[in-house]
Amino acid sequence: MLIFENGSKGRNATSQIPQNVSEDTNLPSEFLRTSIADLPEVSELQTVRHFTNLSRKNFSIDTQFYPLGSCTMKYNPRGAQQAASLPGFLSRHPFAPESYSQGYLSCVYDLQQTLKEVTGMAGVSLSPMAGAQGEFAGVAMIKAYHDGRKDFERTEIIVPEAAHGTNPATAVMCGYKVKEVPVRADGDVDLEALKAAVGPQTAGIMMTNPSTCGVFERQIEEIAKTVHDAGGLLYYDGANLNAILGKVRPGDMGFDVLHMNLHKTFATPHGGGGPGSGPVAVGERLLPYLPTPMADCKKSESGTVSYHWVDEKELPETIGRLSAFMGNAGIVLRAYIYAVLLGRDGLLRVGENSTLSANYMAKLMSDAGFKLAYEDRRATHEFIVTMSKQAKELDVTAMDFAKRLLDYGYHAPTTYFPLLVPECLLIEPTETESIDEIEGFVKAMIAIQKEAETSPEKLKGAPFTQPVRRLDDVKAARELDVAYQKVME
Amino acid sequence: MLIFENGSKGRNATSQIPQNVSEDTNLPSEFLRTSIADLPEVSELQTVRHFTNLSRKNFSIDTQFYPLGSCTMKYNPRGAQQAASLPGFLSRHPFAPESYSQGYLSCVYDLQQTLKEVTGMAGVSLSPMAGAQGEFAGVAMIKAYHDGRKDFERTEIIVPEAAHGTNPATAVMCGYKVKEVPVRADGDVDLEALKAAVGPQTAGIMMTNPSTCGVFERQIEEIAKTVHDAGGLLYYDGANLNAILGKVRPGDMGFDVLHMNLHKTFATPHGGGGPGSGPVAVGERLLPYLPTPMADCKKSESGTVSYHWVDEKELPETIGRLSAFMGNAGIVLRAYIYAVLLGRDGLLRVGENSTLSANYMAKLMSDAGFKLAYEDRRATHEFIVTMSKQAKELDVTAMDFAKRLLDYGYHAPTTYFPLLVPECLLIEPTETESIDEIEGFVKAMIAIQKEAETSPEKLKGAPFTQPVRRLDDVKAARELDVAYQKVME
Amino acid sequence: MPFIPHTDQDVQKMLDVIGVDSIDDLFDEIPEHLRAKPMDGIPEGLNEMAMMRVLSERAQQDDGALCFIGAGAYEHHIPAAVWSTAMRGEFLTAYTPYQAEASQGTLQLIYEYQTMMCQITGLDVSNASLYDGASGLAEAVLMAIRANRKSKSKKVLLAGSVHPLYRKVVNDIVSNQGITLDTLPLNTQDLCIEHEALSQFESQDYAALVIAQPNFFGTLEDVNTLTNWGQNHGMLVIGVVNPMAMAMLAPPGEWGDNGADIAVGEGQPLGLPLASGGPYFGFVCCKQKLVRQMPGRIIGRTVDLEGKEGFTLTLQAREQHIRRSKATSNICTNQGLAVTAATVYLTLLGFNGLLKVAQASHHNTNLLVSKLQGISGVTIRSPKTVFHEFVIELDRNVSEVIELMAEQGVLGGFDLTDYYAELGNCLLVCVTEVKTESDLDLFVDALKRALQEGAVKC
Amino acid sequence: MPFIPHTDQDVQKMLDVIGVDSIDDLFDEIPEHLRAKPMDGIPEGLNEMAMMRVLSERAQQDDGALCFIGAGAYEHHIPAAVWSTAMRGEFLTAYTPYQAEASQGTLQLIYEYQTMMCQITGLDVSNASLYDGASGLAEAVLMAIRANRKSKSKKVLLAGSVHPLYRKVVNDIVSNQGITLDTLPLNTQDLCIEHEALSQFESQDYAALVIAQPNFFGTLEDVNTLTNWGQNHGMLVIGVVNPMAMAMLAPPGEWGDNGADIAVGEGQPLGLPLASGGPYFGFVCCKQKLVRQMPGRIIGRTVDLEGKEGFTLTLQAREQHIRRSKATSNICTNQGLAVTAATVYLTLLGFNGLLKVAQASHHNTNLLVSKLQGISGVTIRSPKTVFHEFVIELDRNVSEVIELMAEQGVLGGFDLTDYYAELGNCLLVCVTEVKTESDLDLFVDALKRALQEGAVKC
Ligand SMILES: Cc1ncc(COP(=O)(O)O)c(C=O)c1O
Ligand SMILES: Cc1ncc(COP(=O)(O)O)c(C=O)c1O
Repeated sequence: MLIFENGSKGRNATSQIPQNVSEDTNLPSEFLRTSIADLPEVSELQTVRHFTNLSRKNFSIDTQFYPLGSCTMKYNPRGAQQAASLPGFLSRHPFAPESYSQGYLSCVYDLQQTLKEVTGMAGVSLSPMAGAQGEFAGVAMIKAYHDGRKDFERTEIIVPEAAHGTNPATAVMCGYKVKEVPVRADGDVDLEALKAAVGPQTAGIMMTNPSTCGVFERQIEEIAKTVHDAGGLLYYDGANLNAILGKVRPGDMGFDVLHMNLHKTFATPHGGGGPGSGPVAVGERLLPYLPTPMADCKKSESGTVSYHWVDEKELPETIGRLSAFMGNAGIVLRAYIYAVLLGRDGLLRVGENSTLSANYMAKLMSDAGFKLAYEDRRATHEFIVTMSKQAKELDVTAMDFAKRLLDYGYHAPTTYFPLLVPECLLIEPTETESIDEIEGFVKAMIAIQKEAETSPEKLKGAPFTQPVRRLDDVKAARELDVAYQKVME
Repeated sequence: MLIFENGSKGRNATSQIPQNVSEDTNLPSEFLRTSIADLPEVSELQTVRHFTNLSRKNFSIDTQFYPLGSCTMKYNPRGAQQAASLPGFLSRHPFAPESYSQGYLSCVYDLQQTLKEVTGMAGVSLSPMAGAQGEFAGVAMIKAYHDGRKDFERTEIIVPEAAHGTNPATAVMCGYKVKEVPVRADGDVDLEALKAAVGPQTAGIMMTNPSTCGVFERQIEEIAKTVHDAGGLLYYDGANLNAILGKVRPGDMGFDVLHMNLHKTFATPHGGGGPGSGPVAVGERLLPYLPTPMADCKKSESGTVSYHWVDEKELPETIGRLSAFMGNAGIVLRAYIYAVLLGRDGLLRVGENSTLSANYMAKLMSDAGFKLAYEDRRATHEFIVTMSKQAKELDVTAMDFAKRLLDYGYHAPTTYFPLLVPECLLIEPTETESIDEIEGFVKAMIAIQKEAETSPEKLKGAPFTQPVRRLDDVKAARELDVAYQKVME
Repeated sequence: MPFIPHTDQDVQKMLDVIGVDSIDDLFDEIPEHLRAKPMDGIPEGLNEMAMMRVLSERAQQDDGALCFIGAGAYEHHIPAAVWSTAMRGEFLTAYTPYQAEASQGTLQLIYEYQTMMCQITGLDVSNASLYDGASGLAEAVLMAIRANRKSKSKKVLLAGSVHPLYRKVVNDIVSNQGITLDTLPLNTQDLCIEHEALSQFESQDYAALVIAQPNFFGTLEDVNTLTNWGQNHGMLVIGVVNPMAMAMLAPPGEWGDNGADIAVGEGQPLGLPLASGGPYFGFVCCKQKLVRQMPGRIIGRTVDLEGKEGFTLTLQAREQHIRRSKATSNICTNQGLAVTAATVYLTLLGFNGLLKVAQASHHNTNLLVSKLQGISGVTIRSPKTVFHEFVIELDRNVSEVIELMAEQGVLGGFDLTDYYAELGNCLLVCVTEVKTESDLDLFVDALKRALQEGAVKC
Repeated sequence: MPFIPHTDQDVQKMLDVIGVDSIDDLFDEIPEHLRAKPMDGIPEGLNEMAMMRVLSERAQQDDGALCFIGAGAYEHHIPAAVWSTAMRGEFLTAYTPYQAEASQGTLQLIYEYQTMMCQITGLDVSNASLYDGASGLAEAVLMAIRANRKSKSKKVLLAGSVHPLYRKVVNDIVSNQGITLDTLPLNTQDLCIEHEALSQFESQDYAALVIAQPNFFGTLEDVNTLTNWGQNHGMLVIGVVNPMAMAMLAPPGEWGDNGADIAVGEGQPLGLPLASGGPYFGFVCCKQKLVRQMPGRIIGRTVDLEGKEGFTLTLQAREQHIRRSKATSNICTNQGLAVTAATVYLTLLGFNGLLKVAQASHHNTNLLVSKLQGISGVTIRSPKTVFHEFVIELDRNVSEVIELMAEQGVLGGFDLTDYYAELGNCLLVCVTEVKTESDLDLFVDALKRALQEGAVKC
């Protein structure tokens, strides 16, 4: 039932409503609202019950294994949530004077330092509000760099075909044309094609490494050389940083700029779609262009450290601001707390154990007869299984497996991404899931494979145990219904 | 799956464990533990997931209409929860000096005042930790009163047969014998039987009014006179105070002592079985005997108010302490906050609207053909339906209806209490449930009645939609399994 | 190993199955010389207890002041039920609802959110949120440029009374695509758009006009006239609005003869804590005909294969994960949890509650204005037509006064001198429903004392 | 109407259906002259915002001190996951699991809790909780008297080293049934039971012996000898224990040759905040043979009609709602939510974690003891064999010293003079794992300064 179908004219959550407010106003009537906004009219209990029951219709990390590839659905420490909710943090106004900001500023500063260390870069700005905005900031810096050198001919960004959709979309938002380069059967970029693609028009390349194919791009150094030689810069899409934390650093691989998804690698909750945080890190060349605000500190003569905001006054060549305030400040804080909890060794172990789990899971799947898309490669933190054979022989698709998994109590892996692998499932167990969950998932896949062979209708009709059966997406788009219209009784 | 079946040797929630703790101890080995306690060995994620999923197997106010009679399952304001969780309240040690206790003490004091006003009594102590302990305190005070007068002959407590089980159990815990008096067909006490029962051996009577029959005892003044004339005192079981808040006060009805269930009338959450809080209120005669601690205040010459604890030094005749500290201090606080939110008018409206809802629901049920146990009476905040006819004619019991209701998404009413009404359902909608929920419940009952007539096996087999079907209580008691024993692999 | 469940035994078992000797072997595709060195610059990890101690100390440093700063982020009472509900694990730790059948909770909630935002703005369609108000405005500008069939212009007209940081963000984002922004000048007397200046822009081709209600100074604009003017000159009209104010003020859908085309704004006032600036969320609503240019996710209602009602992501062909370089925006992760909280907030308050909060804020603001009248060194610069924010001019340096007030535990407002030097020593002050009369008196006292001390210092 | 959903229309509809004119008519069975007058003594209601303001101010008054008080309530780190899980609406707002099929969450959790408490105490059976440690002990005493077949005595022997308020509570509860308590005297030198005195009690018939480990002073008792002695003289032995200490110390089930018969204690150290004294919970565990005398609820594992495992209330014939005046106790509502939190706590910590918390507390305690050594005016009165609490004797009035320390923001401990005058000016000090070395130094400084100021005052 929709919340709008729940209420009763004039009902409300009385305890939340200001008392004794005069309805007079000194405002001329032409400014005033005359219509009524049809918001819900329900009690506090009805509100709590409605949304509590809605929540129960979701899968989530707190309730299920959720091995969504490229999304790093790992445990979100409750301690980070609790610390970030301390009153001093929750009540701080973004424009509070620095005398009332030292606590928050110090967290920002410390996280900047940690991320520099983790990435091997020279500078970090935490202001981008998600991965895609981090990409935007990164590509805008590439543009600012070329513009700064009066190199206005560079109009293209190269993107491997396996790239996440945000990469080409971002390049366009920055005013670039996109040139795709193919990926070879072994998952690495087609270097020859890349060499042919670069030129004086190349502003840069956007890459993910490990790529969204779940493999490590082995030719990264040649790629870097190729692009750099052509005068372009290298952008690293750090959504998959989880795989290599502490093992290899983008800066050392030759990247000039990157973004990270703190809501993945740094374990902040995904919130059913956000918020995230997508800090950018840059090498020396791009330092002047970092987006503001950032935090910096001074040491006084007496040795006390004080923090302040860096804005365009201090950084005149900055690409500027991406949000009115300080990005997703609270997510930044949670990510900082995660780093504090893990520390040096803990961060290293993330890379190691997420890789271990993925390789173990891939091996189990492969031993069970599933086809790995890149069998001869190491898995990174994720791996791809392709269901082409099942699709061809049994007429059962990757999506059918995905939906049936829900009935077994597992969230589906990422389906049909990357687009270049047919009928693919991109599976990422993460380091926080136990061996028991991993094995349970594989067992479910084996059971579903049996069903696919003996009673494929079970898969076609799946899911059976969820609040709804399979939904009609075509109808949704054709008969667009995106806001409830009250039916007059 | 039990949490014990979930773990792996040596696994733990690392982030919760003190670091760098030396295992040496200066303690002689004879004091030390040598065995291992087989506690769970799971990760933090496994813990959160396990208990989150367990919680999803419960009905609750936040998710369902829960019309459990005599239990007052109403909305628990989240604001009370939030305010009671302020750091100053959570971190206060029960033995903190009064200089660090003024905030909490002032809440205790103010709630005492409010409860005096609500009950019409002369004094209140908040220390009893639930209704039953409140009863204990009350009866112990009755005993102390008689003992104080050297009236040692009074060895009996009278209890109407409709009384809650805690009443007779309490009387025995205070060293009394219990004498039951019958209840008439109209729900009122059999006054003649009562007159015959009282005598010099009567210490007092324990009554609920409105009684657990869901009716108001109309002869309350005669009863009071009868018992008082015999030298006994009147105890009021205030579990049902919700029904009469602001409408009639126990003190005015002639009661000498009562307890209230703050976890019912004052909307503190039930927590799956507790905690509660069962303050006692007394008339002048019993003031010296109130249990400690209580709060009192002094005004200094400059007009500042300061609060302090009252203990046996100030109240030498007190029946003493019922807990090591201050009872369920945090529940007391939540109840106080509830009183602050409602205020004078709000409390009055509780009594009015809980009664309105119950009478409406009773009328709907009756109109739908269900048999009210006390048809000619006003319902109070609750009412009784009896399923004797269904049991006789269709072999379908009140319990069958109760279980089938779960499939319709409604928690069952209280079944088989009070014991004197055969096949009864005691139904309490409370004032916080909307008319929509009330009507929905009645519709479900009508649908189940149809099922009972046409396909009774649906009721016998119910519930069908819960994590388990009907459970074998006999096996549970016979083959007692009350703690998990690890099966050695 | 914090949050990693693997025991030594588990690790050994996994290595055995994989057929390698050590975890390090799994990284053997990474060239040896690229392997990272130990990250010595990062401190050792702390357990939760030790972390809480550090963070509590830091939070303490920023705590305890009485805040009169607004400037786009507003302190309102947040009902306890908002976050206790939004923080349920199933909302908090779910991903974007790609598997609709396992995400009906989030999906229905967003559908309800979309409905509420349409109601509030008076428009037909809402998306599921963008990052914040400022970046949302940038997206709205790009959307208007794509959508405006009458104009091929890549120029947009922005009112100078729009939040200066919004204008900066828009510029910093859209200039990458060669889009230019012109500014409608400010009437420094009335603190709103200079209507006299409109005519000078009529000859040029603009794709869109951006106006704010209330504007950055809290002043109400004559949005009816402006909307008609913009639309008459071929522009799509974008209204930047405070959703809380919309309970009291005419919503964009009702501006002028035809209503604004797009409404955008900061969702923060709807149940989100100040929290240093985020996470908040940007909302965008538009007329039905613009829906295919909408950036970000949209949820639609449909049916399942048994005909049962359900909810799903729709019009995905606008989005980057399908359309890649041809998407309407690059946005992927949005502000889901913030939207969840706002939806609960709006449900609790209802229209009547929202209106009462707006009215109470407005009244408190008027009360403070009246208390400031006649204080020496203070001039009220705002006209009477403000919502819950107003401008005062001081007889000395604003940032000094702010510092002196802060020392008294009062955060006095937003310093306008950096952004509007032409206004002189001006301070933007905000009052909402959370302030009591004694809070207002504290403000007045702190300001008076600061002005005196400032005078002594000079 | 706060929390009441009925609109005027709803009310009218209900009245019409019922067939009365007004709500007041529904109360017409109440004699007119008994109807209540307006409750003028109660203030008007506040909305949530105004309430939060009042309560925040009050909470603030009690906040901010560094606490070294123990005496039965202990400050430990509480993992964030404990309460974020326990506070889920489905745990928080459910009733006692009378409808088992709709309460499997709570029921399975309690079964798991029972298992954990059996493991911790080394006994066979646990109930689902009683109110707190002290009232739990009273119930345990009543249980022992019912259960002791060898003795018809209504007398019980209580160690003088058991928490004085526990002894008071036990007395105030059980004396109503004519049960008397004798006290095993204290060895004021060693701060534990005077073993020399045992023989003088041997000639009397006692149903039970109550001893504590650690005892009220934090001192460890020779529980093996005492348990054997008690059982050899026909008593059931009841051990009052701190569950946290049981990770380090031999549990009751292993005391003496046969183990104690009943273990009881305060569950608060297992994840519950100090919170002015409650809600905490009392646990009771016993040997299998005593299970039918157990007070309170017990959950059992069983199967449903399809043979599927499930959980339900069992042995209800002991309880008041079935057995009424013949029940083992009058308890009904217990401490469910506190038990929920403790179960999550124990799951997170595991045995190893619990042990580490105990060890860290113990070590911090020893560290403070060593820092206090040699300070003038301070004598360490405890022997070396303490857990995380110890006694110091001061050269002046304890309550004054406590007040002077409080003025410095340090809550120094529990004043023993009221309860153990024979010990002189003694203070009971507690240190747990939450204290850092600099916290300990603050204690030492505050104490020194208080002693000096105290000296000046004299
Ligand atoms: C590889 C990759 N790049 C970029 C992104 C975009 O990040 P965000 O969703 O935070 O904008 C994602 C996340 O989905 C991703 O997986
Ligand atoms: C009428 C009545 N009396 C007494 C009690 C006992 O209260 P408590 O459960 O708080 O001990 C109850 C609660 O179940 C009750 O309904």
